[in-house]
Amino acid sequence: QEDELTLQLKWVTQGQFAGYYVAKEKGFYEDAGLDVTIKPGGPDIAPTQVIAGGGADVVVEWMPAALAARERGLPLVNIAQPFKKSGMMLTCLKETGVEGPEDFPGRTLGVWFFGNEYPFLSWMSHLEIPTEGGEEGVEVLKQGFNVDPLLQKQADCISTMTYNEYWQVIDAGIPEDQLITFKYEDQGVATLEDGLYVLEERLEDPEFKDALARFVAASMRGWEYAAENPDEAADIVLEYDETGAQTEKHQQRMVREISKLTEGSNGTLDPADFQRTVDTLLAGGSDPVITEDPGDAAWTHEITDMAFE
Amino acid sequence: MNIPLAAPGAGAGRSGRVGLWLRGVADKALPVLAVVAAIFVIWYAAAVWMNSQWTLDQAARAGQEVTFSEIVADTLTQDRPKLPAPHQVAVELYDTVIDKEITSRRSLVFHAWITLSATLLGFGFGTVLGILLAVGIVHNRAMDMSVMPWAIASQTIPILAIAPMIIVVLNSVGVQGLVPKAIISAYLSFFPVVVGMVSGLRSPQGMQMDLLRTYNASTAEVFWKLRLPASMPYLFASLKVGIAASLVGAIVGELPTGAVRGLGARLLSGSYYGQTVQIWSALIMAAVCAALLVGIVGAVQKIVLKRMGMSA
Amino acid sequence: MTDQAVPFAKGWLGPGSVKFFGALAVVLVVALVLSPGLLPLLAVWGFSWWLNARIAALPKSRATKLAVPVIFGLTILVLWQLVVRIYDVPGVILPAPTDIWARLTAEVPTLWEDFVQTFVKGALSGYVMGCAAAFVTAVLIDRSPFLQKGLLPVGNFIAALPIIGTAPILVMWFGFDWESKAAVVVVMVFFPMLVNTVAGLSATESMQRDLMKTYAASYWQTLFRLRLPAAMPFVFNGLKICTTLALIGAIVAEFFGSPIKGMGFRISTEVGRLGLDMVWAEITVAALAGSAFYGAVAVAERAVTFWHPSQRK
Amino acid sequence: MALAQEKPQVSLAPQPSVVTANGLDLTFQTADGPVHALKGVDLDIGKGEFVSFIGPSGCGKTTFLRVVAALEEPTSGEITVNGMSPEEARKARAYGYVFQAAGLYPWRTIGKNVKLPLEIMGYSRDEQERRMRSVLELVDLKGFEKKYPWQLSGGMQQRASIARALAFDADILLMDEPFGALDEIVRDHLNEQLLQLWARTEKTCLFVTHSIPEAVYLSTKIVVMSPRPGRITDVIDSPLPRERPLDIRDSQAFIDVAHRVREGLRAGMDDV
Amino acid sequence: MALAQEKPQVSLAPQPSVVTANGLDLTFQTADGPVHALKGVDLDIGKGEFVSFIGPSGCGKTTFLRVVAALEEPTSGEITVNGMSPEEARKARAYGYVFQAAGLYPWRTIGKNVKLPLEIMGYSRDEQERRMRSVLELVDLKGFEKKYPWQLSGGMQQRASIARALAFDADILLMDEPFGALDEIVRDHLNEQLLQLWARTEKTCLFVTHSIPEAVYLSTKIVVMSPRPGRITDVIDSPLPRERPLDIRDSQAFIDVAHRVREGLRAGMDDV
Ligand SMILES: Nc1ncnc2c1ncn2[C@@H]1O[C@H](COP(=O)(O)OP(=O)(O)OP(=O)(O)O)[C@@H](O)[C@H]1O
Ligand SMILES: Nc1ncnc2c1ncn2[C@@H]1O[C@H](COP(=O)(O)OP(=O)(O)OP(=O)(O)O)[C@@H](O)[C@H]1O
Ligand SMILES: Cc1ncc(C[n+]2csc(CCO)c2C)c(N)n1
Ligand SMILES: [Mg+2]
Ligand SMILES: [Mg+2]
Repeated sequence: QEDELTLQLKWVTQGQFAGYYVAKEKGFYEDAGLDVTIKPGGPDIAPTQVIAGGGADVVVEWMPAALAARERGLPLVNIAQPFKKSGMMLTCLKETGVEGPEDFPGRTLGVWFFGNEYPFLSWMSHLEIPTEGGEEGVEVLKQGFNVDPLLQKQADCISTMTYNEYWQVIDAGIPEDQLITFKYEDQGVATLEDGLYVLEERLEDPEFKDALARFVAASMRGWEYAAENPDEAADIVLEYDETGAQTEKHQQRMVREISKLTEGSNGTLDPADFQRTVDTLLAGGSDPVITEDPGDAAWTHEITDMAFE
Repeated sequence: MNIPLAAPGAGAGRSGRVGLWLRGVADKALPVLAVVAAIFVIWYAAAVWMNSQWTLDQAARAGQEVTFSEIVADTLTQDRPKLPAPHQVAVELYDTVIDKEITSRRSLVFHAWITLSATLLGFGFGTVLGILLAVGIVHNRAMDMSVMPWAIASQTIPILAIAPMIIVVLNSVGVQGLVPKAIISAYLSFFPVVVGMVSGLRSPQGMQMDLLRTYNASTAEVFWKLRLPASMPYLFASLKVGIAASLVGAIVGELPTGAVRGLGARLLSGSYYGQTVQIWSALIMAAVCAALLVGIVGAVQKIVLKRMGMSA
Repeated sequence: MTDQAVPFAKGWLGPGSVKFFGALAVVLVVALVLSPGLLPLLAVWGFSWWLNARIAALPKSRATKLAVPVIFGLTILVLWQLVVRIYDVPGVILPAPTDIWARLTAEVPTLWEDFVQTFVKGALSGYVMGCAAAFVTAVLIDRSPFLQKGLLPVGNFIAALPIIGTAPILVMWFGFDWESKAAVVVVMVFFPMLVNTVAGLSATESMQRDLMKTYAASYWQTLFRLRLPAAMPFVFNGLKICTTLALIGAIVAEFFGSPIKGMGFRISTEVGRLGLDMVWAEITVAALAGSAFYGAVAVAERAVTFWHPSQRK
Repeated sequence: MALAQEKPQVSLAPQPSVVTANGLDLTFQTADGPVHALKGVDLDIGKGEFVSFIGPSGCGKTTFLRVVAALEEPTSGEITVNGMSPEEARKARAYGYVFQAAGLYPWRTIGKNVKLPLEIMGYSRDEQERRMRSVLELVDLKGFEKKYPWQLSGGMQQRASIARALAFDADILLMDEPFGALDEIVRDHLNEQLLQLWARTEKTCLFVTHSIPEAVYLSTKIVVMSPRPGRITDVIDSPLPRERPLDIRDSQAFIDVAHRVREGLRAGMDDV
Repeated sequence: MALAQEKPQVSLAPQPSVVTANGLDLTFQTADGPVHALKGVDLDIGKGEFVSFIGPSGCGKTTFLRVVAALEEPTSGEITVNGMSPEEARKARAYGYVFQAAGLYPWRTIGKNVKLPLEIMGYSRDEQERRMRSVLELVDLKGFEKKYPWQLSGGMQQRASIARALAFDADILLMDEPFGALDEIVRDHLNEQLLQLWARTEKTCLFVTHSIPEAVYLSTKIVVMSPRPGRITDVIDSPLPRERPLDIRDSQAFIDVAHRVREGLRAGMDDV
């Protein structure tokens, strides 16, 4: 008798989620007595809303969004954190003359919204740059799904992930030496990405906790396997991509880039990372992303402890 | 509307029926072909013009000079053109429609089928709902006065905005898969059906109604023997609008359901990766599907109305 | 026409309302057994149904015509509120009408800014440009049956291109600001308007055209004195259809890239932030604006086509 | 006007009454205010009579027929049909109604159009078929059962609609300008046939027309009406024999009756 | 048929010809094959005549009028209007056309409807106003300038459309069943007025009708046509005086002419 679990991803089927697909394909979940359904995300899917509506048991979400949702009365709890580092960055065309954050005022920057804008907003408030445009501030665009704004020169800089959009810019024909990047990690405003979250009240159920522990353990096995066999992991991801739109080259590269972000995490959340994220979000000047420290209730080691004992 | 039977002096001559038929086909096809040809010419010109910026930028980055003919050649073969040239779209369509097995996820036919199944289910829901509402409106004055204004208001709500919420709400009551998509598609298609069907059910003239009253016919008999048959032409006219709306609804519904399969997913994934060629071919496929569906409804209309003796 | 519905309404009023309340009582008892939560819902529904049937049976007047849909709408709102409260629906799924109202009144400046960006700059400008272009095109191709026969089928085909696909393309072409939204709107409204205007221009009766011929009237005289006036009911039909298309087009286009204001921007952003009350506030504004827009065009239609049988009385 | 007084309501016919109206009044409430369509209408129609109603447009001819058929309710006054209320008479299927336009349902064949009342009244299949055939033969439309209305000429459609009204055994035939839309020749022909049919079946006919010759040619009694409020200004019992060849219309008796009808119409006009 | 031979094309009128047709043929090409609408039509109409065309539905009356008005081109044969081709006559504004239905533009007031041809023909504002008023007075519609067509009764609309055709000075008046939709009384009244108008203005009138009494009452010449292919079967020069009170219709001369017209129609019918 297998326990059923539904996992809602943050984005479409791609190398970013290789660990989960590998675990499913390789039978790691089955071995753990789990029947896991993986639901791909997309630009119109807010994992937080899906879990609130009961459409998933576990979601992959960025911590800023999860904490913001918590403040809005949706008590999400981080049960594991496979991603150690942030992959977010701002990518600019060299020809625009942007060399450092001090050049941002007066520029047009592309930003993802839909709950992904928090890291950017807190960075800007760190820099004390208003986001309402004008001489002093930056002009913010709601960036669509792709890197066109940069290629079409509608924005001076756009948001990219180290593992995805950045390479799309390269693939489009702009050589690396024409680009300037600002990684959030390097700017000291990194926030935790791609953690696993569940609803707090469900953690009172020991059977569910047990299933979660097995799920986290099996997922981490998947991540390890993916890191060791990136090409095979990419193939598995492609296998699960039903749109038929992904390419092998891009996914193989993505899985390798993702390994750099998962490196250094066995799945257990480092409370220091958590605190750093919270501090970054709280430091948002007049308009912080979250207004008070959520405290330890927003995460638990219980599951990872059970998983790795 | 009021096209005269034949222009004076526009004789069919001795060519007879076959000739007349051929003439009819040529009469219809020629203008369309001419317009399509014109569109292609404009399209190519626009492709060169719109894509040349990128070519020039790239040359500048590489520090090269380009001649006009090089620009033209490059603009028509770019990987991520701002506007793909018609032949690029044609090649992509050939690849994904003809060249792939229809069970393959890279086959557009496969994706089209996914979208069509949601479309048809949604169209079914929408049509049934629309007809039921129309029957209620026609027979019940309170419904007549209260439903219509709200039905109009419902159509001013941007469906893309509430689609994710519909999906989540349905999800939370355990409805998943094809049905949520179909419901979104039904949301768009019920409206034209209500509007058309209400005027259809009310189309019998006073005299036709009075005739049945002189027979002392019941409300049900009036409905089955008069209102319903009289509404058929109206019904079909709105079904044509409705099925096109259903298709749009099904595509919209694919986005918040994970956009994993279907034409909507193709459009979106083309969009993520800047694959304009893929977007264009999916777009054209969607339009072809719409034309096909409308055509099928039209054919059914012809048959039904003919069997009912209502088309000359 | 509607008076055929009267006997029904009458039935519930007189001795029928006894029957009606009897039936309602039975339903309520059954509901009580199934789920007590249903009780107030059905009671509210039943009461307003009865009320509406009663009002609808009164002679038609401005007041009853307004009251019935308003009561219907209020009923929906009350039921919504009750459902949310009784079943404790989380606010991040479906906020209660009172929450939405609170947000609506609190965020008036933001809502106004979004409204201006999306409705005035995007939808309205696109609507005007698209409809005007279609109208002029219709008049131009009107003289050429060849162009009509060619353009209309192709136009129908192009009109079937789903907006989800065209919007990102147009955003790529025309940039992030309202220009691309207007472009999306132009594309959406152009063909419906064209088809209606072309149909309208040929909507004259042959006798009316022959009359002009007997006066040896010129093309332009016939156009301005006969065909354009006769086309107006069709033109307005097109204009009405296009009002809803315009608003929807402008909002949807913002999903694919926008400045950080606008109704579509706000809706998609707030969904991601779980600000569902704000989302519904925007939707309310959209529905109100859309209905008002439609209403305004309908009023203009009444003024211009006062002579058409559908507008008389 | 004066004529109405001269001709008191003494029916010479010894037959029992089929329709009696006493002080019938009907007022329509419209947006523009009330329209007085019928005022103080007294009338007595005996069994087997052929009564034509003639009068200017809008004088209430149709309204009167509709009252008889229980399609309209009088505001005051009394009316009985076969001794019952019009409503009861309708439920007893006492009459067939032929409207001004043929009003055939375009999605039904001629045969099925004729069967429509029979279906609703629950006749058996066989009986429907039998009656449909016999009645179509009666109006000279044998062989057209399978055709659709639009495949027939206007005159044939009108005949089909008469057949439809004859298909069930109603004693009373109410006809509202059944031949209004037809040209003179076809009309003459149908008038002849209608007379023959009436002679054969002994039905009571109430017939509305605008045409003086038609009224005179067909009727045993002609009711002349005046417009708003619709009143009866003259009731003329025809001296013509029941047997009427078409060229009776050139006879002096015919011309005299026609003259009197025209005068009656004039008088009504001048009142307004 | 026979009648047509008996009555050769000898017009007794000494006036100059306004319309002459010689061997006029017109065939419509339709999806169902050709329709022979006019065949070998010879006709000569003198100035100031009032000519009625009568014949069964579909016999080509309208078609003939349309040929005269250059709205249809004959397949073969010759026709002149005022000595020119119909096309030239149209450009010279030689005629006013009154269609079967009033055909007023509903978005224009009655006054503006009457002004329509005047605007198109470039009359000055004042002149437009003057003519509109005088012509509306002529048809008894004074005071209705500001009303919209749908606010008038059918008869008034028809009079307005006649006013429209009279507003500019056309010598020839083509009227296609202008009173077809009206009831007998109104029709009588309009017939009387039309006759007076015609007597006053000396226009040449071509008038299509279905009604034998109307044709006889109005015309100096009656053209009887037979259906498909539309031919002229009889041309009757009326012996009635130009001055015609309404009750001339009860005179023997009138009845005789009517009888002859009816016989002509019969004969045409039997051919088919
Ligand atoms: N349903 C109605 N509502 C309001 N007024 C009506 C209605 N039906 C008829 N009338 C009015 O009642 C009057 C009599 O109408 P009716 O149809 O009986 O005239 P009619 O003699 O049959 O005329 P016609 O010869 O034109 O058919 C008219 O003035 C008409 O406008
Ligand atoms: N535009 C057309 N195309 C094809 N056939 C036509 C056309 N106009 C008229 N006809 C046919 O030509 C014949 C003569 O028509 P026309 O309208 O002249 O008849 P009519 O004598 O005026 O009849 P009615 O009394 O019914 O008005 C008819 O058979 C008609 O069907
Ligand atoms: C509309 C839109 N919203 C958010 C993101 C951000 N996002 C969520 S997961 C992920 C990693 C995949 O590259 C990224 C970038 C996006 N891309 N597009
Ligand atoms: Mg009537
Ligand atoms: Mg005609």
